[in-house]
Amino acid sequence: MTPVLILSGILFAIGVFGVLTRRNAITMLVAVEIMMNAANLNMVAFSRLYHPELMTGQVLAVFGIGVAASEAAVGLALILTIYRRYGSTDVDRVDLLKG
Amino acid sequence: MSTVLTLGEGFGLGVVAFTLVGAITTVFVLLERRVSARIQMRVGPTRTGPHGLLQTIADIVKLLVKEDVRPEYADPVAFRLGPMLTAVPAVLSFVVIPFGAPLVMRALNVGIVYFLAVPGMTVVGLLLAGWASYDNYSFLGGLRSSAQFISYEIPRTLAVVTVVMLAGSLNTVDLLDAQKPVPYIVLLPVSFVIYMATTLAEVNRIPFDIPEAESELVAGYHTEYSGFRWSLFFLAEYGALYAAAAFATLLFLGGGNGPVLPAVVWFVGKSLVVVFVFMWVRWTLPRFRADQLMRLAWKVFLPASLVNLVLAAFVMMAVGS
Amino acid sequence: MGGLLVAIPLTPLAVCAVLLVGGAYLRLTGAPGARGVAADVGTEIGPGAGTIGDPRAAALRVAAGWLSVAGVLAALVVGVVALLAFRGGAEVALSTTWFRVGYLEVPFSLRLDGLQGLMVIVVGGVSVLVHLFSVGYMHGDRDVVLYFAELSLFSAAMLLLVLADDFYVLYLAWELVGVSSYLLISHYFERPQAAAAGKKAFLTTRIGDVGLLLGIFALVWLTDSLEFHTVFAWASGPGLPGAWRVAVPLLIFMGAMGKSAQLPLHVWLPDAMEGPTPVSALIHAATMVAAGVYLVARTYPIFAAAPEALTVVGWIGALTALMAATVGLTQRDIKKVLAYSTISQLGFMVTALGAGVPAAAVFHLFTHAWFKALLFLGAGSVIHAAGRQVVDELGGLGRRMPITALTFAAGALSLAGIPPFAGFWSKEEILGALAGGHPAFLAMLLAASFFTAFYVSRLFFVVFLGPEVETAAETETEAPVRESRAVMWLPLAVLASATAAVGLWGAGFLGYPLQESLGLEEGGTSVGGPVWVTVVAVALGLAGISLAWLAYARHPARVSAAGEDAAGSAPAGAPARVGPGRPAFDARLEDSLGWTYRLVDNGYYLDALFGRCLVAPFVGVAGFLARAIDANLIDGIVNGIAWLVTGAAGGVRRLQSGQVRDYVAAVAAGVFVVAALVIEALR
Amino acid sequence: MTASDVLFIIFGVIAAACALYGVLTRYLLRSIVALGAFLTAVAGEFYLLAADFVAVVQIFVYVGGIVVLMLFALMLSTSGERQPLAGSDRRGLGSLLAYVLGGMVVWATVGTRLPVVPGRLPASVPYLGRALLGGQVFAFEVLGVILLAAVVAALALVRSERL
Repeated sequence: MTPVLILSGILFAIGVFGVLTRRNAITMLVAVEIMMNAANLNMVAFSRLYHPELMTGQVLAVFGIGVAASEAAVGLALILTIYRRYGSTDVDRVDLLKG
Repeated sequence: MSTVLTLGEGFGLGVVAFTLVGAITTVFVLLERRVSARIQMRVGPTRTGPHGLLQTIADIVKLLVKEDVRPEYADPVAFRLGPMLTAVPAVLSFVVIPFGAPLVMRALNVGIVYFLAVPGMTVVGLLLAGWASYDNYSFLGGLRSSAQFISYEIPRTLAVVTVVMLAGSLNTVDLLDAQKPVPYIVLLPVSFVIYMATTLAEVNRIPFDIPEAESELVAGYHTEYSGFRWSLFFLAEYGALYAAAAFATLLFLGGGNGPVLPAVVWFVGKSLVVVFVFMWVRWTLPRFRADQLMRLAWKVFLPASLVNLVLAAFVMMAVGS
Repeated sequence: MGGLLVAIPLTPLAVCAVLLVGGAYLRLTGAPGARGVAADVGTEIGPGAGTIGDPRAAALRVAAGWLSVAGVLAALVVGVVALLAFRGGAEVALSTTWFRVGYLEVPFSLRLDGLQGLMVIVVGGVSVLVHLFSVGYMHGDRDVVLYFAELSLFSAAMLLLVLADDFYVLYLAWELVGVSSYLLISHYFERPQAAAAGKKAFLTTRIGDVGLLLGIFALVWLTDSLEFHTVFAWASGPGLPGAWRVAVPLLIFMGAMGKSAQLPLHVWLPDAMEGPTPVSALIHAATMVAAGVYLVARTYPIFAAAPEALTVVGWIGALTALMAATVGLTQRDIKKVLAYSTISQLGFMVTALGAGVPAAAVFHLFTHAWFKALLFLGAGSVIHAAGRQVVDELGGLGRRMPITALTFAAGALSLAGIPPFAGFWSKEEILGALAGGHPAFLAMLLAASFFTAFYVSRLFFVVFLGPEVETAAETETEAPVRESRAVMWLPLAVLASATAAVGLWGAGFLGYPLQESLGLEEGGTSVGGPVWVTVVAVALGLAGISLAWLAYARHPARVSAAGEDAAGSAPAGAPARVGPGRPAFDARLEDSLGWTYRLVDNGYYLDALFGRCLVAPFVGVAGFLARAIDANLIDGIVNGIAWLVTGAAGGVRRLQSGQVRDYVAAVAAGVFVVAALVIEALR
Repeated sequence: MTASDVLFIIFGVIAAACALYGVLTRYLLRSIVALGAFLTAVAGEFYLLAADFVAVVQIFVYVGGIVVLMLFALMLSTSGERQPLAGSDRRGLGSLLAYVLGGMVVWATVGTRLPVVPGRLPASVPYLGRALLGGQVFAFEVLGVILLAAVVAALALVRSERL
């Protein structure tokens, strides 16, 4: 089971790297999705280890996917709104707290 | 040793599926030409080979030797990826289709969801192809196809959910046993109608073919393609068409169940009838407008499938107790 | 067999859904002339507009009525089939798990035995006739599709209510019935009184519903189950806490008081007459208001275990019966008379429940449903034809509308308790039971019987006999008042025959064939009763009729508003006619009785009392809270906090660069610290 | 080395490579396509971990839904920008934090003794269904509410003024 957890750690680190370094909102969203998948992978892995018949980890992974869907919908709507206002999806240009 | 065998088996099955799709496309293109000719009171291809049987082979040869043209401004990576991503899901769909009780590549426990999920990847390919071509018609076609796919996926899934509720399993092979006395088309006629109509939309066929409507968009997302890449789109279209027909057979028509003849014969026979219905519809009905298409999905099919689902649940509860 | 029961409420519900979807579809597709759910094709657009209504809308409007008749009829047929199966010895019940949330398991149980079968016949039968009558009555109404959808919803809910075998289903149906009643009372929602009446009905019955809900909560807490048989076992079992034994039935009875319009929660029922008349017949006379009586009868084991609660029930019933009967004497609106009559008759049933004879109460419920529906539909027929519903403007309609008059007479005789009509048998059952041990109740109900006979005869004599009064409809349209269409008088005829016949079915001297066949318990004491009670009751009924005849039929004069005898302007040759005005006897009675008359006429000022003592203080307190507390105190606190935050934020805002990646970096650093701590702690 | 081990390594390498390419490439479109490939590879890992339903849902929702949505949004927002993104990305701090976090997780994992994996379960779907509609039903319903709220929020955000 250890290789799965190591893989998920690596993927999570890649996601963190992406979120921290990229300036484009869409790429940041991509990186966030990578992080969420790393977390899901962990949950599914642990679901096999502890009480596999309760499926808690898999249920959490399904919930995670569902939440990711709503997150992506709202995130992309935000990105579209930002694009309409600023003509770009570069988050460094978006630095006003007031609209 | 067993490792190599298992991996080799998987690889072999992939080759089989791909070959199957190629063969199906070859046959169906000819079939479609003959059916359309009959409907339009023509004769269709007759010259190449006996009764024109070799016409498609000739076409394939022509397509394969044609030059592969790529527009100058097209995105090179996406332009190549598009057709591939379109064709691969069509091939993958065949993994779970049980042609006969043992004749199934993998009897997945989640086969039905798998079948609903995998064609979803097609849209990625279409969007990429449309966008990469750097051409307004292609771009519009790609956008339209994804909007249409997402819209029709919901009622389609809801229609399939009624089948799953009735069968109590997501395994495609279990469905065959569940339909032993009566096929589900008798029990769930509304689901069947919704499934057939939305499936037509999913595989972009008339009357739902606005992504490639030739009178508006030239040829939609594959306007800029030619030769081998173009034939990949063809492969995807007919592969998906047969997969959808096979799935309709499996979900509603009892799959390979039937007396006397072997299951494979029944299955292929039934699915060919469904394919014929699809072709019949294509050459009979006119095309929907883009806005009509969306309204149909959200205001007719979605409520209808929801009501159907709730009613089916209630009836099952009442009968089951 | 049990699965069949689901079909009973489901068929009208399906019709309701079809009508709603159909109406919504037409509106969405913008069918011309489909205003509202569906619009009246002819009158709304008008001949000059140049548009013709959408044929689909017109077709839906026509289909709506017949569709809902068919839906209820199918439900009734299924109910009869199920009842026959029950009589054949089968157990017609359905018990399944509705849903399971965590540890809570909610059952879905339906059952059809004798009592429920009787109710299904009453509800289904009256529903069919009322739906049929509505086809004629609501013809040309703007929202006719919506009307039939609501009426079907009501029928479905009511059928579910009577079939319920656990408190979850019962309460679900109970509230559905309340909602559809609210919708139907406010059907003419553009009329302020109708909207207000609906609101009043909903809120008043809600007071009772809260009691019922509390009772259900108590039962869940006490028994861990809401299936009727478990609850009944608990109620009859030993070792139950004394206070709850009395409190639970009283709480449940509160629900019954609201729905069945018992003192002091009866005030909504007269106002509910703002709804269309068929609705009054179905909901506010025959079925829904009887739901309270049914509820008590259904859960009778709980009541039987608490004699104290039964006493309360009996007193409330008797008081209601007497009070409402006196108010009925003075009302000038036909439907108001019938409304108070309904309250009074419900009081009879509740008294019977309190006296320990639920079988008699249910039997009276059964007969009352038929003859009261008949009376209301007769009134509807009059209102539909004459366009007026105040007795001042009605008179001598008997010659014009013979069928309506005859059937109305049958209903009136039944209500007055004259043999052999249905009301006689059931009322005598109740009175006979009371004779053994409840003299106070007996006296009150006998007095109420006398008043009942008087007011219903008054109504009949004034409206159908005597000289014709020039009605507004006639003067406006020049069209004479005529008998209603067959689709309207047919239900009247059916109901009249039922009224004449159904009483015998449960008559005591025939050995209770109805109760016997349905296996209803006789439920207690001295059924049949001494002969003198019967004689006195019939004599009082006849006396009431005779007095009314003397007062109204022999002197059919009218007094106009100015106080003079109203004179008609009949053309020569036609029968004598008079102008609109109060019946002369009413005016004389008011003169001689003075404030007593006005007290009764205004329903003992209970409405005003509640308005002053409950509604006004409530509104006042709410207004005070809104103005003083909310506007100053709460808003002050909120604004103060906001001001504080603004001030504080002025200092901290320099930390906010607005750069998303700075924030993300901060979050990541925080994650790093927390993760390090966690790993360190776990080592 | 069994077949699933081989497949695990293949999928793992694909996933890591695609994730890395996805966050490094300067072409937005390629980044999203790489995400799609990454998600498919992770779905493969799910399948190997006896979570076939999660795997299919991953394909259904992520690849069929979210990736398509992202492509859609990309095409609606930056259809003109086909050139690689210009400008500096702040690599320094980001790389540092990522290395530290990843290293920490890997180090902690390697240092932990995990219990032995029990045998493969016959079918995950019935158990998962029971869990979703049994003990976890409240969370399941809340998820439905969250999705509804997200739909409403997305609509409210992108609704153009003229509507």
